[in-house]
Amino acid sequence: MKEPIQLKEHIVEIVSDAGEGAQKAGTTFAELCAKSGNGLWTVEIIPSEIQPPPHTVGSASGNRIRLSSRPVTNGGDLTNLVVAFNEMALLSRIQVGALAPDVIVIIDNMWATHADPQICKQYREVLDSLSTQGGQVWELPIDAACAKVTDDSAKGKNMFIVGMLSCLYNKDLEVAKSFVRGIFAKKPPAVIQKNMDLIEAGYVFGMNHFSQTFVVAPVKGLPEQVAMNGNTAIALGSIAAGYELCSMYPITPATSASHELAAFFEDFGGLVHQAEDEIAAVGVAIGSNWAGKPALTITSGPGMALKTEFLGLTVMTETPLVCVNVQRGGPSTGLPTKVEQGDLLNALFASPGDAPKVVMAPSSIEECYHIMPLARKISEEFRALVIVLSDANLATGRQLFARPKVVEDMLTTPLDLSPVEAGAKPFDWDLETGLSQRILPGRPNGMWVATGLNHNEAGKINYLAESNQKGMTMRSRKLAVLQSTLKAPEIFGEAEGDLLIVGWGSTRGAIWEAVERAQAEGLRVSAMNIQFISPLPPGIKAAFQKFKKVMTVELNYCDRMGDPYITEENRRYAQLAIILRANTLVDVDCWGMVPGRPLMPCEVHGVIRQEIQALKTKKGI
Amino acid sequence: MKEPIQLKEHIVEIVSDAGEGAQKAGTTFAELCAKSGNGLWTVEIIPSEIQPPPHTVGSASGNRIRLSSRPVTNGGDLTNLVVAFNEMALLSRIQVGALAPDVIVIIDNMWATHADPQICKQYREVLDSLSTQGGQVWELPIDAACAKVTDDSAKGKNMFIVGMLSCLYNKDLEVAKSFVRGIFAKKPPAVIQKNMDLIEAGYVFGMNHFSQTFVVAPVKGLPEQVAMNGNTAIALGSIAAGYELCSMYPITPATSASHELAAFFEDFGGLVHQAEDEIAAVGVAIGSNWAGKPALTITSGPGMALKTEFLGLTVMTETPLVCVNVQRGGPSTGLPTKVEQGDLLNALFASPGDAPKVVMAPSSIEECYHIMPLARKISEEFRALVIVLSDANLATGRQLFARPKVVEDMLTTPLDLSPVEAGAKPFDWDLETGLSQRILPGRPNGMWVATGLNHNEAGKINYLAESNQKGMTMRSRKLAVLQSTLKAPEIFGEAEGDLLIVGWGSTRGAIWEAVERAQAEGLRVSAMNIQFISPLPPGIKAAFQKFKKVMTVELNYCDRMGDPYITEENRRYAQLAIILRANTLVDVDCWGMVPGRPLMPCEVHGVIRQEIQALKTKKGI
Amino acid sequence: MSLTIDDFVQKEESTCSYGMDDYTTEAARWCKGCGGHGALGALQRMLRDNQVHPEEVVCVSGIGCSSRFPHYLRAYGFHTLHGRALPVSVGVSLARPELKLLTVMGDGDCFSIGGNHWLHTLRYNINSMVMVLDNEIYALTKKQVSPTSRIGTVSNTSPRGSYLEPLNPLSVALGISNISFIAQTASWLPGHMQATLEKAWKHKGLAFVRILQRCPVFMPNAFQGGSVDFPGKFLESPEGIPVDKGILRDAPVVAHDPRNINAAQAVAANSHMEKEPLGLIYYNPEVPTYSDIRYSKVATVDRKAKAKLLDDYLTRYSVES
Amino acid sequence: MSLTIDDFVQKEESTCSYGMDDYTTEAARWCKGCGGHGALGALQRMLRDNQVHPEEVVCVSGIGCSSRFPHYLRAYGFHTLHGRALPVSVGVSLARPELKLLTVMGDGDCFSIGGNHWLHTLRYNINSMVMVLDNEIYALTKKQVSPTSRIGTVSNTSPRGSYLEPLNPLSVALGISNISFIAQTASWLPGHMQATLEKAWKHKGLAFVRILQRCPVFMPNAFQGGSVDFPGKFLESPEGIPVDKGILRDAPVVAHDPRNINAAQAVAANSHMEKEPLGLIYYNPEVPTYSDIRYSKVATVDRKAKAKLLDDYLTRYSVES
Ligand SMILES: Cc1ncc(C[n+]2csc(CCOP(=O)(O)OP(=O)(O)O)c2C)c(N)n1
Ligand SMILES: Cc1ncc(C[n+]2csc(CCOP(=O)(O)OP(=O)(O)O)c2C)c(N)n1
Ligand code: SF4
Ligand code: SF4
Ligand SMILES: [Mg+2]
Ligand SMILES: [Mg+2]
Repeated sequence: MKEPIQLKEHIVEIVSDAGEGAQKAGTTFAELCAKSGNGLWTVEIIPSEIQPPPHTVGSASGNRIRLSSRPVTNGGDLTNLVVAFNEMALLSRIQVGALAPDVIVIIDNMWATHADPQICKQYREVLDSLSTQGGQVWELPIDAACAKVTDDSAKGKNMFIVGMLSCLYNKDLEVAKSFVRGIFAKKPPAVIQKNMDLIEAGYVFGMNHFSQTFVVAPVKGLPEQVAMNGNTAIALGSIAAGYELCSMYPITPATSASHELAAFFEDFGGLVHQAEDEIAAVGVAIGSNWAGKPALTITSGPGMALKTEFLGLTVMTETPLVCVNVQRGGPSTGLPTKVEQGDLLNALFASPGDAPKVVMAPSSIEECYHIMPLARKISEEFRALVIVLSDANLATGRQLFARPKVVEDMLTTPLDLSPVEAGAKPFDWDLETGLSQRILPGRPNGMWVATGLNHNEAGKINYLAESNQKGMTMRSRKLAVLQSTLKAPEIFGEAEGDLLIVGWGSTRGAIWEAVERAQAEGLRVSAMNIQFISPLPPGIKAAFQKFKKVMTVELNYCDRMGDPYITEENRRYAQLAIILRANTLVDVDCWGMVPGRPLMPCEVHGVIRQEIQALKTKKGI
Repeated sequence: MKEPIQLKEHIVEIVSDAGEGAQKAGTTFAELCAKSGNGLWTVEIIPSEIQPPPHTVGSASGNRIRLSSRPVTNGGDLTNLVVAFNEMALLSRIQVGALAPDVIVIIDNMWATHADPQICKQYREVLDSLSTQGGQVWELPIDAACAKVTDDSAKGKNMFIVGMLSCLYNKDLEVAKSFVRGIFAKKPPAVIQKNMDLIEAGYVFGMNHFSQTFVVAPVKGLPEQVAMNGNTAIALGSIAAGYELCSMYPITPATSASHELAAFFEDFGGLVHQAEDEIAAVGVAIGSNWAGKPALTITSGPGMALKTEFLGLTVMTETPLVCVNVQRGGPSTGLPTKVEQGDLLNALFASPGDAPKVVMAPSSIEECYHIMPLARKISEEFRALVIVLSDANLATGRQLFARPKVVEDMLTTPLDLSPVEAGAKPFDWDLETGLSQRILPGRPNGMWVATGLNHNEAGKINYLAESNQKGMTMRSRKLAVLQSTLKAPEIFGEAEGDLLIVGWGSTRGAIWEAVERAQAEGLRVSAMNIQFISPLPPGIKAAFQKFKKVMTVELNYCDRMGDPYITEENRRYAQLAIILRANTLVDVDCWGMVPGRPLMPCEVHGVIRQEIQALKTKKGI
Repeated sequence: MSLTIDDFVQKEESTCSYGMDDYTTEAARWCKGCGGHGALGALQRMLRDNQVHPEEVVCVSGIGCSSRFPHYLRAYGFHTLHGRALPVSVGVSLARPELKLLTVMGDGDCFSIGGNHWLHTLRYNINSMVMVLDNEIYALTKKQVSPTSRIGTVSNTSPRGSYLEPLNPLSVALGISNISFIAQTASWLPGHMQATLEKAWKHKGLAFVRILQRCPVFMPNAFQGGSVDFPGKFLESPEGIPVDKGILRDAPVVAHDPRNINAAQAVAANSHMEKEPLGLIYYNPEVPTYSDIRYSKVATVDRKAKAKLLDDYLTRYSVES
Repeated sequence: MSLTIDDFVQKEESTCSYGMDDYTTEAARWCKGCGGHGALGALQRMLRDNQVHPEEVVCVSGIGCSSRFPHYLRAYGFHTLHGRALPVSVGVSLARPELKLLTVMGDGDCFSIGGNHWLHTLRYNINSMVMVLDNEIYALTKKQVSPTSRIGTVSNTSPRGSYLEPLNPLSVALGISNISFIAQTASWLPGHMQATLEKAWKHKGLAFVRILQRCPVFMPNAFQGGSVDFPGKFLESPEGIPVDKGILRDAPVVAHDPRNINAAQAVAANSHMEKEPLGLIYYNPEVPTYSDIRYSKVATVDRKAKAKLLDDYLTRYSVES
């Protein structure tokens, strides 16, 4: 065998029919890479049906693993290497454009000689066309080799592949075995032994068949890392935030956050309430918060739509509430399992009337964890609604990040139910800041009634003009006060230049990586990620003015100049761009698309090059 | 008696305890003025409870009538003359700041000598303070005089007042009598006679007690007029638009539109379906439209919130739908009977994902009628959701306007259920325009399935990137096409100048009147009213650039510069201003307030003066 | 032992440390003759008789005339959204099971827009007394037909008479699993109403009380105007609500076993076409409450322990190499 | 005359002008063994046997595995929102009473988020066959507890077992006014299912059919796995659904009068704890449909007459002086 090739990083996919084990093989191998110190981002490949017909494009299922010699913030570009259980799984990845032109494909050669000539034919066609386009195909007798070790090769293939990949990426076999032994720790010894055999066989198979192997060096000197997806991070972050009730209704891709919580929340003294619908889910959370037990609600787009009315009530009654929206493709049912950032304007403006609220977005899986205590803190100090916008990319991606330190700050203490002083008011607004103290039920002398009608300081219904104007002012003022505490967003790169790319939420990793590449090429481009979209932090306009051009990059639809009927006047901008234009009056352009998958750094890189080229051409004229 | 004073216009209020008859007296007198050729705008004064405690501020109920010698577009400024049944009703009008400093008050003097000394005291206090501030008080023995003609003066007072006001405004007694005779036509002769006596007695009473009377000249040469409120106009406009189903759930201030429809819709072959909630109401309308029977839904803010999810489905399935939102004060339950324009951003952006829709707003009661056929036409030609934003001001105000000509254009014809040609597709998008033909159920060969999931031309579910991008593009393109057919909004006044006031919806009348006054003073101010807010019409930015300053005037909250914590960066603008800033990048300022009542021209006039003064000062510096 | 309103006023004068005032904020702003007054008074008397601490009472309501209730009761209150009182009550009951929870709704509120929460919250059996003031009309919005309006009801949305047989809330409720308490009373029967509320108050679980309510303004003719002629029948049983005929001229008293679901369904069936049952229709105090079920499985952990546990959980995700 | 699946395949081969293909689009993309396949097949056979014109069929569904139904049926369809199929069906039935309307939902869809529409649409008695594919689980979202899940069900949101007794859709439905047709069948009894759908199809009014549905992926153990051991009992009556035991090993046949609401309630009570009734539970063909009620009062007017009438109405608002 040749010397292993040293790689900075590699993107590996393992795909099979749904239920055939590629998911398990993928997560196990990823875990192993993490243990061996690689930077990591994994993305689930999920079919859209529960049990699609096998050996079809729609059945492709598996995992995509970006392993790297440095910390990783996103899923990366095109795939470098695919292990495909069959040619249709492979074809589906070709069709969605996931693979690099020079991709290496490792595929089971049993289909070449399958009883069904149709399968043989399509196997050959897929592989031929791939080779033509520059791919390398390694056709190997995987199933046959696997069947030598186990009676049920279909079941055993996952660990066989883990062994094979361990060989391919020069992971230590003994480490791999001991890791997998840990996974199966609770199983009978025979099962453990079978899996050890499979890994070993896979490893040996690799040694015998691979003419080439790879090494992706570990990242050095990182603190202790954890690996999880964004929904798990939200679940754990909710515990860290002191939440004791998660009131929800199932909806993809938000639900798994509550699955995580359901699994262990009761041990923490908390509970998950699955309500009859999303309206009830948010109502329960509001009731609980109002009564003094911290509760949150988690949902996705269609669920947000249903919560609209109650979210307005939260704002009006100044009941603290954090509502997490794990965004998916819209509008309507849209692309339910796929990523998009299309709920930004909904979060900001869905409520009839003027309902000022805080809207913030985590931009990494790590932030999914840390944003939760921050969101709760803001919601309680400002008696405010805080909408946290995550998305399917964060929800199902898995990333390594520094193990959070557990602090007790936000964990609840027993309620103070002492009598309130005479004359205490439930909306004793500080006229400067709009802030006031809550009075929780149970406190003697504090009796008051929360209402969605306009009310005065005492919480009493009031229909007079001054009172309505005052209530509106106080609720709005709180955002200005919060804004005054925010810092200007960091600029990634130089503070001035030709192009500033502005993004929000989960696209940060891909955008910054692209910007970094462009910077390395000497292009004068920087990036900004906006965490608070309401209120917007200070310093944005000033920062924009230092660049010749500012544009947002979003996983959102926008009209494209040059398309039929589209003019400067009627062009519909992407969502963040609308907000920034209104706020700064800077001519913020946008580049948006809605492919239902995360951005790839190479795409953004392409956009940057093109834009800077255009700027130069313009100047030239 | 002195010569009558000739007035250009007068604003008259009649107020009593709820249920005491001021409403009836008001509408009758208004009708009489209309018949005699006056321009007119009436506003209901409605207590917020069903039956508030009598002789309290909260009980004030009645009518406010602006009568004029020219056509009237809004409720006008402060009230010139009040007929108050008691001092608390009067006090409530003082408290809300409705009365001019030199208001004339006609009040029943029976309270001066009431058995309850508390009442006598407060009667005197209210009147004294009013006089001190410059009001004239005419204390008259109304109840006593009325009791001479009828056993039940409480019941008869309304017609007595009509007679009295006929005298005060020099209306012809015989005309008044014959008009009222018409109203009571179906009653027994004794009842008619009693009312004739009351009118006459009131008239004579006026002759005996008024030292001064008024004349407001009729408007000359108008075509035949109708008088109705905006909700009636929407109901009749819906018939003219060819609607056959109104699916709704009661909510103030929208409900009365469906009351109107319920009263006569069945005679037109239509029906009102009161659904179990607003979600169902819109779902029923969508089902009906999809199946081919034109249906609309009508609601107010909280109902809009509940319809959010279904409105997204309408957009995604390209099912035509008109949804009328008669706006009230928000957020949440807010000020349910009062006016505000706070649902603009909700209409535009409530739906999660990108859901392009048409949003338009009538700016007068006349437009409430005419906008309905237009809205239906757009919804069907563009297979689009059209949201029509009316408000409580239009809904409950009454205005005169030219009797609409009935045309048959939009009335339905029998469905074409012929077979569709083979291969016809339910979304056979024209790639330039995004337009396509609907295929109604029942047509042989046309079978297709509407879905809120992303779908291709054939309506089939599709999860691929290109398909999703295409669907989004086609739905968005339709707005650009509609925009290309719109005209630049009319500029009221010169096309260039110092200040351009931009408004939308029901405030047009008050704003334009104010602008007219300012123009008459030589100020260089013009006004623009925007009927289509999505898509915005062409020419807006160009128009804005001709003015030194552009500002919106809205019945909406906005932060005020100079208030604590409010900075250029964090200021929250009024809703239309946000949209215009994003669209034009012009530094559009805003002046907004949320008093729960219509704007008065004098207020806007004040703003104009101040702004132009500020511009001059600035220039001076 | 039938009591008139006057008797009650008498009774109110007996001394005790919480008086009626302690449960009263402002004068209730319902119309004269509105059944809301009677219901509020009955509740306040019951609270007074039981010397309930006002600060421990939470009254959650929806939107409607009836839902103004919390504003007139001196207690903590949450006047929520139309149809949405029950979810908020579920939240309060999960958050603070020790508070004394009362939910008040109207017929449109509970049975029309709020129907789904009604169905499911009955099944949760949260610990709350749930009063529906059923005037068979939408009153606050000025007279539209409600699900419980009799067929032919002339309203602003059914000016030619309503089209459907009314919904029977009793028979629907009796079809829901986990129901534990269903009673019916009327706003013009103060004695019976107070006794009903008292029984409901003491029930652990969801006590669903439908109060037939007079609305003289928009529905004067419902329930024979809430008059002596109202065709009710009292349900009598040892553990039931004491029969108190109040003003009713002739209302039979029938034996009824509230523990028997089939008997309850029979009594409820067609109630609006025959005589309306008054009293305890169904009763099963054994059904566990939702908070009891849930909290029986929830650990009690202090801050320290919680922090430790979280740290342990993080270890599961650790990738120490 | 019990038929096996094979018998049905046989029967399908008999010639007639619409064949099974005429009711089929693509191969249904449900899992192997999913009860959806059986339900779809039974429906298609029924349509074929009745030679229904496919273009006159409208199939409305919500969101869930079950709600993919219209995509596999060659007919007009509307795949709406989670829980919201019924309002759209109400709209279709009002717009086009002549179309043949079928509404398909899942248990979460209909009984949880859609509960309010279910309640009220049963009361409207629109003219639609309404099939609920009840697998006692949320399948599309990958296993969360549903209102009909048995207590103790382990799901992703109830990993330690669900907390509540299941909702009984039959007993709730039987408490709703204006119900006209309630039947229950099971997805692994093709003969009985087809007969049930046939009876429901021919019913004028809302025919509510609950189909106990196998979901081998997420709820394999419900209904004894849909096996020979499933504890059902067949309801027999002259106007009922022919008994067809299919594979069931021992399922008693009991006489039942579907016209008797009390008998129906008794049969429905505790059905999930005892034997599940199969067949026609309640039947009242006299209940008028909502569109019949409404259109009986709606005038038929042509364009000209309508325009004239509108002009007349405008005159009422005219202020000619
Ligand atoms: C979402 C929403 N829809 C509609 C309304 C308007 N609304 C207020 S109260 C009410 C119905 C009142 O009837 P009911 O619940 O019977 O109470 P009642 O006034 O008779 O006591 C309606 C439709 C609203 N406030 N919010
Ligand atoms: C408003 C909304 N909430 C939640 C969802 C997510 N969701 C889709 S299907 C479903 C439940 C499916 O269960 P069921 O109705 O029983 O149908 P099944 O899949 O079991 O056939 C849920 C919660 C959604 N699409 N829309
Ligand atoms: S309208 Fe009816 S329900 Fe409302 S307060 Fe008046 S009497 Fe009571
Ligand atoms: S998950 Fe269950 S219900 Fe869904 S298709 Fe598969 S078997 Fe059917
Ligand atoms: Mg009511
Ligand atoms: Mg299900």
